[in-house]
Amino acid sequence: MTPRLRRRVFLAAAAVAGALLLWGLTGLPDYGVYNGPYGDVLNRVAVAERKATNVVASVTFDYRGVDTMGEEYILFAAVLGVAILLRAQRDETEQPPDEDAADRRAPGTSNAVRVIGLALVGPVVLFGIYVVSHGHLSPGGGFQGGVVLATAALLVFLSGEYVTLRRLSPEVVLDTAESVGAAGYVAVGLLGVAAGATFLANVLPLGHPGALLSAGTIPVINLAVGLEVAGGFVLLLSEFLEQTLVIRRPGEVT
Amino acid sequence: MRFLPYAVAAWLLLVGLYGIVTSRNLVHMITCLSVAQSSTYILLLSVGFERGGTAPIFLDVPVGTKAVDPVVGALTLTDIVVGATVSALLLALAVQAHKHHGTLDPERLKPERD
Amino acid sequence: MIVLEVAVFLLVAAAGTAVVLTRDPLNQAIVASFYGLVLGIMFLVYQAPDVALSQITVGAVALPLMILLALAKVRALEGSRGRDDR
Amino acid sequence: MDALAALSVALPLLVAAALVGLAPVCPRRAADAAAVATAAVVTVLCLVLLARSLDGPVVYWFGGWTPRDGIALGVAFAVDPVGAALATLAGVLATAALTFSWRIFEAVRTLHHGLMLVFLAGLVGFCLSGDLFNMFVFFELFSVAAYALTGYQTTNPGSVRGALNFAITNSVGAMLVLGGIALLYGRTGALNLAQLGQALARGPADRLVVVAFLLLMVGFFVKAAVVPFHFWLADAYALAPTAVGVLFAGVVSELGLYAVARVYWTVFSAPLARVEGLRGVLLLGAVATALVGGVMCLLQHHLARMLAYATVSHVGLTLAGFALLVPVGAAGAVLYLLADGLVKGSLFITVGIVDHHLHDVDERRLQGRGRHMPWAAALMVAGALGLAGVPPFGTFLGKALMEEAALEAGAPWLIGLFVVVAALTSAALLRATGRIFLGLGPPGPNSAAAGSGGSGSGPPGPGAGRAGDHHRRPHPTQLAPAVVLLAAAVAVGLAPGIIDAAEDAAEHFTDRPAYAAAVLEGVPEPGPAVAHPATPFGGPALWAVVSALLGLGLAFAALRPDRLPDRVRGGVTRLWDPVAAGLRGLHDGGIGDSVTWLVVGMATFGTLVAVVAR
Repeated sequence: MTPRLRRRVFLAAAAVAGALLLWGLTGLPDYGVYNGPYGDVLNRVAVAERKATNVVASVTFDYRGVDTMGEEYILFAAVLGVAILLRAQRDETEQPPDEDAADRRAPGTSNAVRVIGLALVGPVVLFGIYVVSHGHLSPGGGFQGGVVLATAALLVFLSGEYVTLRRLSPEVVLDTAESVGAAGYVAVGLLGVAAGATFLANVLPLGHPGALLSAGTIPVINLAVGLEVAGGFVLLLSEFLEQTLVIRRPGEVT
Repeated sequence: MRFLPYAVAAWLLLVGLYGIVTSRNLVHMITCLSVAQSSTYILLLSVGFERGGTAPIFLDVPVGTKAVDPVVGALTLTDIVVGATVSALLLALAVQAHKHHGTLDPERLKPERD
Repeated sequence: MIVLEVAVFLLVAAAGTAVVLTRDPLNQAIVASFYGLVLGIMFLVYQAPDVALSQITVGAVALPLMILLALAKVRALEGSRGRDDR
Repeated sequence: MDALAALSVALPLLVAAALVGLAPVCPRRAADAAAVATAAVVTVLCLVLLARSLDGPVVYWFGGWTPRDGIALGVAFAVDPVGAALATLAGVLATAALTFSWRIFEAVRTLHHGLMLVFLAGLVGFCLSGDLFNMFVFFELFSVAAYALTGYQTTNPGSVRGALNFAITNSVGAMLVLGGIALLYGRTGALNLAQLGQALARGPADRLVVVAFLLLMVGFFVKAAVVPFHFWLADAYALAPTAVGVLFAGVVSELGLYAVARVYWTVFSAPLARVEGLRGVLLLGAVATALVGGVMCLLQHHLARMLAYATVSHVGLTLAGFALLVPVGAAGAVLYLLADGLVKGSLFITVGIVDHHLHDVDERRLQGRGRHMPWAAALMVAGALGLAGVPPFGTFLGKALMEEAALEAGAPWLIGLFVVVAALTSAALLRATGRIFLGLGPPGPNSAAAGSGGSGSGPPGPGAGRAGDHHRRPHPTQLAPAVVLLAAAVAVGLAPGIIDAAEDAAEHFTDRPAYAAAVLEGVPEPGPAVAHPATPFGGPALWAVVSALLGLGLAFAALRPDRLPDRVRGGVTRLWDPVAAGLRGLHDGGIGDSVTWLVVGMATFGTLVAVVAR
């Protein structure tokens, strides 16, 4: 199809498909009306049963924990895929060292940006750790906190400290963090089987709602997810960065 | 208003698809895909929303307070992760495609004839 | 309150459309980042702070950043291509 | 003991993470062995589950969250024989594929193995799950692994392009699935298949039910590559590495069909049973898919591309079995799907062996170059007969049951479709076999001497002459998987009592109330009490032979057109050439075209379903 014909065919088909969609959507209850029962039951019983004040966390990591295990492995597979794609390419394009890599940094970084960037790293890391560890109490959790932690690594880069970033987080460490996080999730699941219950059963002491050490396996899984997501996202970003830098200045990567 | 969020979701799906179909740049296309994907976040959260409900977090409010559905929140979280990871993978593929074909224009990436 | 909700919904629809209609990928990444932020606000309206936090970290920060990096990489490739006269 | 269901998913995931984490210190052979062993163990676990599920579904509630008052709080695997059999198929194919890649050197092999195991876990979880959103998660899991595995061979530029189209089109499909889930959740507040079915059974087939079914059907049809959702498939399947292609052609497309059937029978069957015209709409899709795939298959010269279109056409045949919406049809479709998947897996490996030895997969450039490879020729011919559905291959039993169902449902013309389509795909393979291994056919402009740089996955061009051909016998780790898969396809056809077992399984698969009772109340389904009428084999056997002969005749006509009478040749050319040119033109598009066709298909199927539901 030529672009022009394709646009016309699409618009015609989309008009029909859109009309069908709207027709079906009008069969939903009005916006703002919720009939349950799934969410209502959980809102009623989850805090008492799981001692986690954040019911979304109970659903994500306990009631429907197996969904989240799949989700973590979706991230795992995507990171592996990006790594395979971009590493293979890096091997192709990488050239023998022809200049000193030590002064390599993102181009055009002013000193003010560097100082602000580095000054932010500490608070961002603390915030990330807070978000990961309080996921069962308040909004947040391993995923959100993991991404925040990855952002901290990025700040290091944006401040021009690329070499520092490479030294702090070499590929092997990141690969390991990601794998340990992913394997950790399954391990927590197997803990349930080992304890004579079912896979992903919450067999650790539940404690009291609102306490940092409560909700049994939920914070443990949150930690595993945080590890995996932080490792995974730093890997994703650094694979793309690596790409940029290898091309910009072909040379040895420390 | 009773229907507006559902319509917004349908609109975003179709607009995203329109962007994919007419795109002349793979990176643009991938971003359009993420717009289409966002329609599912809106749809999921809309069907679980209850007017007057609080967030399903009972730290400061007692259990029994009317709250929105926690399940759609969990589903949307998964959905966002899926969308982001697929986008990352696609971006890596686009970079590769550019390396091999020297272009990001999907029109010039058509399959060769057998 | 309802007026606010309607405004947010319409803003989301408009911002999403703007992302699609911004044809230059570099500008698009910036618009997409804004769209990610607006979506995050919409999720706060939905009383889903967990989701909003995810959406903002991923949609407004991480994903646009990856897009920018991919574009930087492509530009660099094009630059080196030009030099090598390929 | 029931933890088997969870372990069959958890084990490959755990090993995948371990392989990747230990990649720097893990010796190559150890990684290979661990991957193959894991896939084999998963296969055994699935087989055990299959055996256990014959007495009623194995229901496993993760985290111990058994339902309360009919409300599912958690996620369940609900393993029935159909799901377990498909999971076993995935395990067998993954084991074969990993064994095959033992000899293929790759720099990134531990990462590759990790991805393959994640892929397998996704497939198995998808087959066993009894929860709609959980199905979506595993669907995305195996899809993402598949996108990465398709594109990672960066030495082959086409594979990147194929992976992009694959990933974008299938992501759109997945969004539609999720849209359907959201609609159903908004109506019922449930995600468990059994609970959803109970909730919908209380209401009519109104617009929400119809559109939700449409979205789920279209989303899964994209994965199944039903026409017109199939435009992404050829590039992705044909240009993926062999080991990945085995799983793609053998089980992934089929799972798209399985999902539609599963969702229809557990969730929608009560309200949609009253929609008379639905069968016709589904059959329309089946016929279009079978014919377009069959003709496109015959038009290909790239062997893997040929198998890709054979997959499309056989998806059409399988869909016809499901589309009859009777248990016998589903029984036939499942048996067909299993045996056909094994045959196609074997053929993909054979093509991989040819590629490995001759560095090319284009039948025109390979003309006569396979004379020293009689074992490969034998595998190809056996595979072609398997595709034609000749006894004793299991494909024969599947087709026999589907033909029985077609007669029962008053659609005897379907038998003609089966005959023609099986002839088309087997003809393409027999033609390629004759040309490559016997040197038959007129030397074309593209034969080895001309050496045009085409789309082969090896280094094409004049450099790929006969000098580079391996004259060694293939290594046992390459040959054995192909032979074992073919043998398994025969075993499916010869296993005693398999017809009764399939029909029992299909009875349970299509019995919504019993499924719901088993999942939500833990009531085991009653054992097989019904006696099934004996399936007649005479007619089907005759049709299978006709099909194979027709395929042989077509292949011969393609190889020796000079032997045909002039009038016949002229007539065929006038009829065939415009069809061929038109279809090729349609299949020339890129990502934009695939997505446009997806929307066109959604509009068409949607209008038809909406009209018949009124």
